[in-house]
Amino acid sequence: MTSRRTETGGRIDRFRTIRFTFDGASYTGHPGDTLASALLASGVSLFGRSFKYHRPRGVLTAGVDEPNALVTVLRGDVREPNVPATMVEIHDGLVAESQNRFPSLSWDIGALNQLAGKLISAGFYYKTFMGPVIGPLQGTRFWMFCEHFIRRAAGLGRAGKAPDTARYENMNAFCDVLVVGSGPAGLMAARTAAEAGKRVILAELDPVLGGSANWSGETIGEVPAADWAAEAIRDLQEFDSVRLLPRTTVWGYYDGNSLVALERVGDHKERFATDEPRHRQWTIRAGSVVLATGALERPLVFPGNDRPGVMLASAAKRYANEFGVLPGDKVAVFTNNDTAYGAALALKNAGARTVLIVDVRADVSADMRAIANELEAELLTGHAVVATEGGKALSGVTVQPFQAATGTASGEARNIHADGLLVSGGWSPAIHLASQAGARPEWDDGLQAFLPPQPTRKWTGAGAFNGAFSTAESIAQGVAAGMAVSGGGGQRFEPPAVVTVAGDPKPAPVLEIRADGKSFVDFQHDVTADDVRLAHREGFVSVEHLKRYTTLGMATDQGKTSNVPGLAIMAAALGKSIPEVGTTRFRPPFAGVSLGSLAAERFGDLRPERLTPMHDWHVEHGATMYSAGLWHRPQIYGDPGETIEQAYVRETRATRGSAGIVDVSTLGKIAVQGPDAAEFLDRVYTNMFSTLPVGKARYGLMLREDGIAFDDGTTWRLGERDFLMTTTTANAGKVMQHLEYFLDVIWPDLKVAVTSVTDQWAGAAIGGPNARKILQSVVTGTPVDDTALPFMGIVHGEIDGVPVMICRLSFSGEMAFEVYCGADWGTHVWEALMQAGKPYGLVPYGLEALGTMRIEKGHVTGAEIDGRTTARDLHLGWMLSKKKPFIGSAMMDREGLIASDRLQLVGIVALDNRPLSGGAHIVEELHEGNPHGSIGYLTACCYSPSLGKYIALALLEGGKARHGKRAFVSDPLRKRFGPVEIVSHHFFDPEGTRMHG
Amino acid sequence: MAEYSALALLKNALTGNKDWKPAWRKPEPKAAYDVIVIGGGGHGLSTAYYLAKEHGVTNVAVLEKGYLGSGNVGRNTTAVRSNYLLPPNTRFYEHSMKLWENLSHDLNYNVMFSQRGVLNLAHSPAQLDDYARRGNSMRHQGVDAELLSVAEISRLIPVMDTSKATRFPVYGGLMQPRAGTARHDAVAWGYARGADRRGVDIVENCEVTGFLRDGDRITGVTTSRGEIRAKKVAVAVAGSTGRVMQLAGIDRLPIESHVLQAFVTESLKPVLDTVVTFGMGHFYVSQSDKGGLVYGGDIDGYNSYAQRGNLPIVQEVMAEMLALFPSLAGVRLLRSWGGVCDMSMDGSPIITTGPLPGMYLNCGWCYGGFKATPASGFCFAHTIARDEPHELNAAFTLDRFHRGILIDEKGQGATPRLH
Amino acid sequence: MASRIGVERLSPLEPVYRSGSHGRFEDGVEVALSEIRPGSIVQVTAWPGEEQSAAAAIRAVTGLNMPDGPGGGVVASDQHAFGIAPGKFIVTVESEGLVAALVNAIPPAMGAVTDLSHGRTIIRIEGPKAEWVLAKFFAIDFALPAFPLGAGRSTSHHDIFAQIQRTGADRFDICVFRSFARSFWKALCHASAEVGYEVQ
Amino acid sequence: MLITCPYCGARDVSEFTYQGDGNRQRPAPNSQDLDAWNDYVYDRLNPAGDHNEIWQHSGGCRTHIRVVRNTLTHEISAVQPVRPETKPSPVKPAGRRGARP
Repeated sequence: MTSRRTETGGRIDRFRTIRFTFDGASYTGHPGDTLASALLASGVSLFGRSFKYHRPRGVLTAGVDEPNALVTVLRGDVREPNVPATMVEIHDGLVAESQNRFPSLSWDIGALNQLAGKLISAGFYYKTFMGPVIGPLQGTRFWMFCEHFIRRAAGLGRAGKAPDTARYENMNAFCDVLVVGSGPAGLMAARTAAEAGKRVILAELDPVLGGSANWSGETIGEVPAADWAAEAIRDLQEFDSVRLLPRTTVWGYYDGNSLVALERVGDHKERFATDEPRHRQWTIRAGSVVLATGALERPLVFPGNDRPGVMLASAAKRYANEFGVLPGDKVAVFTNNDTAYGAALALKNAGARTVLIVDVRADVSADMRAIANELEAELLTGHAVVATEGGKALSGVTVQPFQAATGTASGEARNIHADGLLVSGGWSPAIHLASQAGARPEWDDGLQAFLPPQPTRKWTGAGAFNGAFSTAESIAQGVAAGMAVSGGGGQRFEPPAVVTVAGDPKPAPVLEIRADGKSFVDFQHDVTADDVRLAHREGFVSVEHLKRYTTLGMATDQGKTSNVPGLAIMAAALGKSIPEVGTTRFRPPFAGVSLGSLAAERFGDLRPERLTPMHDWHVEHGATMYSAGLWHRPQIYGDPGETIEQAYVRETRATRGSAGIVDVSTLGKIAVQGPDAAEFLDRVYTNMFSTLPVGKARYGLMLREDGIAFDDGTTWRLGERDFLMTTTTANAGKVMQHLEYFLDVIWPDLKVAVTSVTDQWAGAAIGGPNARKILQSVVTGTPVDDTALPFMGIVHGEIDGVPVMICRLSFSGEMAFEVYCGADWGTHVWEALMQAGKPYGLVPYGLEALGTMRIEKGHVTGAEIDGRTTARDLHLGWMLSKKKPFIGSAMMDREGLIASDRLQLVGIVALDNRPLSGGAHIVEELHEGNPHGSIGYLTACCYSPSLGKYIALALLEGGKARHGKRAFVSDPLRKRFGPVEIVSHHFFDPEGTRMHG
Repeated sequence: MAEYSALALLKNALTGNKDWKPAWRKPEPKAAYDVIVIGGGGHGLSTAYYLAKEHGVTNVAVLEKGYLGSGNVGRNTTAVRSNYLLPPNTRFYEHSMKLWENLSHDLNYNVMFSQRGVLNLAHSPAQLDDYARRGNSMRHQGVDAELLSVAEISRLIPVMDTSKATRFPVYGGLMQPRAGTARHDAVAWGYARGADRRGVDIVENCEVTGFLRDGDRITGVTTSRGEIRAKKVAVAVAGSTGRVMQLAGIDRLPIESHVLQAFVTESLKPVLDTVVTFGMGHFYVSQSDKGGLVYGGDIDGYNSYAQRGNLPIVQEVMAEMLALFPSLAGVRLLRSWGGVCDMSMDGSPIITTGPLPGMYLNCGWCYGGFKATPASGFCFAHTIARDEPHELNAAFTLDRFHRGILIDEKGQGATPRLH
Repeated sequence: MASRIGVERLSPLEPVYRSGSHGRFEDGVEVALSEIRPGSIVQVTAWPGEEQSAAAAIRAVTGLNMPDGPGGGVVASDQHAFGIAPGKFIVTVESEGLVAALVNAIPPAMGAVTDLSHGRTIIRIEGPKAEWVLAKFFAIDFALPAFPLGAGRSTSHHDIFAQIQRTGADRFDICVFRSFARSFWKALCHASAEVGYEVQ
Repeated sequence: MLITCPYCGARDVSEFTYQGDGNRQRPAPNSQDLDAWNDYVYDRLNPAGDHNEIWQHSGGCRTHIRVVRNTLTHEISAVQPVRPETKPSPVKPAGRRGARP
């Protein structure tokens, strides 16, 4: 391959050489090169294969709009697919691969698809693959058989399986003015706002700020534009109140002027710097925004327009001026407007020859003729390119006279040798962010482009974004925008003089040349002009139908080059104007955004862990920790070799036999304080709390407004106006919000403060026949006997020097006490209790034993208070006070909530003495092969050491009436079937003699 | 109109694809119909289709404000499943599943229903039991369901992190093998073509601006294209229910409209052959035939008709995605969009006669509308044609909220954003 | 830390609190992280209309002269306070026993006093990159003009609720729930690594 | 989306919990009017346009606020505390000049 690097020029650092590989072959380039420019410089013309037809493709653009040259970048085993080569900065050791080809880029078997041509036109898959109506392939089978192969043929790059080890971060920023785009307009806007004292962020998606100034070849203020831009950037750097963000794509414009920008911090580095993120996601809350995002050039649609070597004119100019790379030695130009002439001039200055200019316009201005003369190029006005030649690189073009009226070419065809074709179909302002912000673009007939409308949010536009395609105009608009967002403040700059190539950006209204052959509109997705017409023929004529039916604009480039040409073809087919056909509403993101950068610090750390004060003790003492919501709780403290069941049975036996202790710090705890606290609790709970004496606790039940059970727990009256409410672990947050809502919105007259004190207290529940003895041996400052500490009583004392609060209540059914102390002392008190319990064989127990003991007692938890059950379903009807209204009291007696066939809580005993599983169903008659007739399901189950049986709690239709009846457990998922007896949910010590002592 | 087939494709390819005809006509609306269906989305179109096919009611117009399928039928994440806990839901969605299984043939339109399975991941033994309860509920209703072990899941989805080292390790999962995905737009287009072939008028760009009434009775509609009378007016405009019902003077319903965002990555070679949901949050993902990972999570959580969401949900969904697929951090989000969901007060839909005489209402689909498309139309057509609900939608009444006969899968009560 | 009670209080950060320099400190340490272990953290709630009296009571007990207005706060050498919500203040002092003193000073008719001394963990970040690191977590403007010295903000980072007070030109005290403290500390260290950090 | 909490100033929507239609009237606690209760619990105004709604600043000061927000554009035209007696002025930083964004 021949080098296409120019001898001089460009903004690359020719003194340094970078080595990288593409498809396993080694290449070199220079700092400042993109992968695309470096490969082009090395003579590479073939970059990728298209999606459907696997056609060979080169580079069409020099930027974020690239549809063709997609590669996969590898860092070790970590793969990043679908990166435009135009957006990859090369670095030493860069490894890139082409995609969507097998076995190789040059010889791709998928290219056979081209033979199928018209058979696989737009939407073909809707019309076939339905398969036979009868036989083994009926239903969906035939389609799924075909789909298997279609899926493998489709898709672009391959994702890897190696976990990505890079860091991704989020950053919140606030500014008065966010300027998007750092071309001349953006630079001037930023400068003006900065001068006015505003906090400014200037974001630029390219590595170097300056935008078109870096490659326009113009002179601004008597110096080369790039130097002018560099000077402007240096000036901006002087301001403390300005942040410059190169390599940063602003991709989302959300409500409240919140914009999101992806900064590629590390991609251009050989190695990511230690602890530095690869990508940083900026969430920017901007007072106002200046959109100076420029414009994107459009290709023309003609047969063979996808041949490698066909390139946008502006891209060719950029490769020449910015990278010192020539897209060809002998190039042709095909255009509908003047700007391509300037590109040809730039190429001439860089050393390429333009042999031919094909212009669809019947006539062109004297200025353009002069340029053609200067180029020594043949100028064919009123002509069009109707074919291109070459395999994996362009070798020539065919031109024919063009009839503007019909959009077709006819007459004498000529073949002309060229190894590059520069095309220009005019320019589309990059209005994506404005569209995201909710504005509907407006069509401009002169520019043949959608322009941004009046802002609906706090943004203003400047430069080519506004359709102002000259640099002088852009600079003036940038200054004006900067002043506008500064509230008219700031000084007005004297705009510098701009020396540029003459030319009118207004194109002829021609985007397609109708001739035989595949003319591509959406290059990546292989959507042709004929596909658009087929969509029209089949009635898919609205913009959205066109997109969805043909997949036009749905590729990784999101239609940046194809949108307007596609609309133009549809408009012509309909005989309507482009704005009558409509436009697409752009949505985030403007360009692809790494998932890692959106997950940011949560990548690898989805949710924080909540740890109890005794967490480390549990872990050190062999607890298997169990993730319960965000909390970590001991499941069992297993001995070596024990199964889970063996461990919890041992823990349960030890507790019921002598004493056990469990960490209950995760229970929600809410301080309810104030003169109206008791009144408030009366309204919140179904039962009465105003009658609760100080120093006592009471079990309470809350309903939702709709009368369904919500949460339960004990609430302790610590003082006349001071309550400590406990909630279930899972519902702590919801209960808190529930209370706050009522206090703020419904009963603002109540003087009550609610504060989460869950984390203030460490809680240990110690229970069992010897629990009191253990406490007696360790608690000082208060007796804990039955008189001082009756059931539901509360005392204050000390354990080993730490103040504690002890409430005698029981979840396990044993004589039990909840010992609360300041969280920082939790482990100290826990250890003191363990020490004191040693003579009694005190065991720590986990959630499994806790669950076992509560099942034996028939106590309910979230498994039964599941948001569908009522108090009565759970046999808690006795708690519904008739003396007062409470939340839910008005709604709880509706017909649906008192129906006799509701699911009610019962106990279940396995009669075959085999384990039961949570989630098994209960049936009256067993049908293993064809399970049906479920009357309810198990909510919790265990082996009950106290009963010596496998038992469960269940919610069964009309449950209570079934006590004493036989039924069957039916668990087809786990193939567990067998007889059970339906019993009361109070399995163990129903009179509560053990806990009352 | 010509049948679609491989042969037809070949024939047309040979003639340059010049002979294909519009998939449905673009008729001018007539002055009167037997039935007007407001809403040219999936449910409206399927309703019209089944009115014609099952009940012989063909003098039907479907009125669509914008382009056909412009609402949620073209904005969802395409999952089709019937893995519900509560029998009224299980039965209804299973009927839908059965219709899905023959839909491409029925419509002579490939809706690409791909029964690749839906797998709900469980992240604790308790959650696995919870899923087992649902799976067993399905099995007792004759619906397919299986529990998968971690090893089985790991084999099925090698790209997923099933190690114990993660914040929320996978303990197993509930699989419905017959569930899967379908090509959402094709469903709308297939039903439209099917209804059109049976004589239904599908009128696009026809916005209903008011209702014609005779006393309480609804007798037709006023539209941007004139007055149209009808014996029966059916409303199937999920996402816009509040707006349309307000035109009939009903401004309070047990519904809030919320925006739900959906996302798709760039095209990848196949990495995910099934639909997966994450159990420690709200996240679901599948890979389209084109190769993009299609996924979503929670609704944004506030009333909206804007079809655009905000950033917090975007970030939450991506974080959940990477919790399952840590190797995909470098893969890029390509597109996002928003749809407007009718969030009902118990998370289940409404298909009913009324609430006014001459009117029929189909709404409240929450997240679940797409997979319901066939059964919703099937049941709604029955309800319209017979003036009484089909047994499958008998429970989906409007008055069930007031009566307390709720169908609350998630047990969240009247907090729509949590369903 | 020894206390009046005489029993050491165990920090939730204990096993992960590693003194020394970490992260990319070769180029300089740009933030210092530490845990502040005050004797008392107390929340005061004033009933509507009693805000001024409650502020006066806090002043009488602590000497802290609470400024008026939302988010306003005051910093003295060993004690801080700021308004976390309408009628709600959080008061942090070196010594134990603040809750009892405030209960005496604030009668039930004026408001309520809630002891959070064990329930909250205060993490301090200090240094030229403190704002930069915190901006990774919290969507609030940390710039000095927007967040003046002494002022406080109630905010959150996903599941972690935080009350943040600016206690110096480049110093912030972040008050988080104790059960989340270790997770937050680890995340904060991780985020600080980029700029080099020292744990004191 | 940003919501300007009357107490804390403009904050990201992620700090807030939506509590829905702010027009609903809870019947008196001992009211037996089931229709009124049903209306309150189940029926919502759901306008396309300005909507009077309640939010809680749950990730901040935890107070509830009344917000008038347009459901078509998400634009917020009014915010006030739910409790009538708390009317703090919004946080207004003195000046931002010189601060790095």
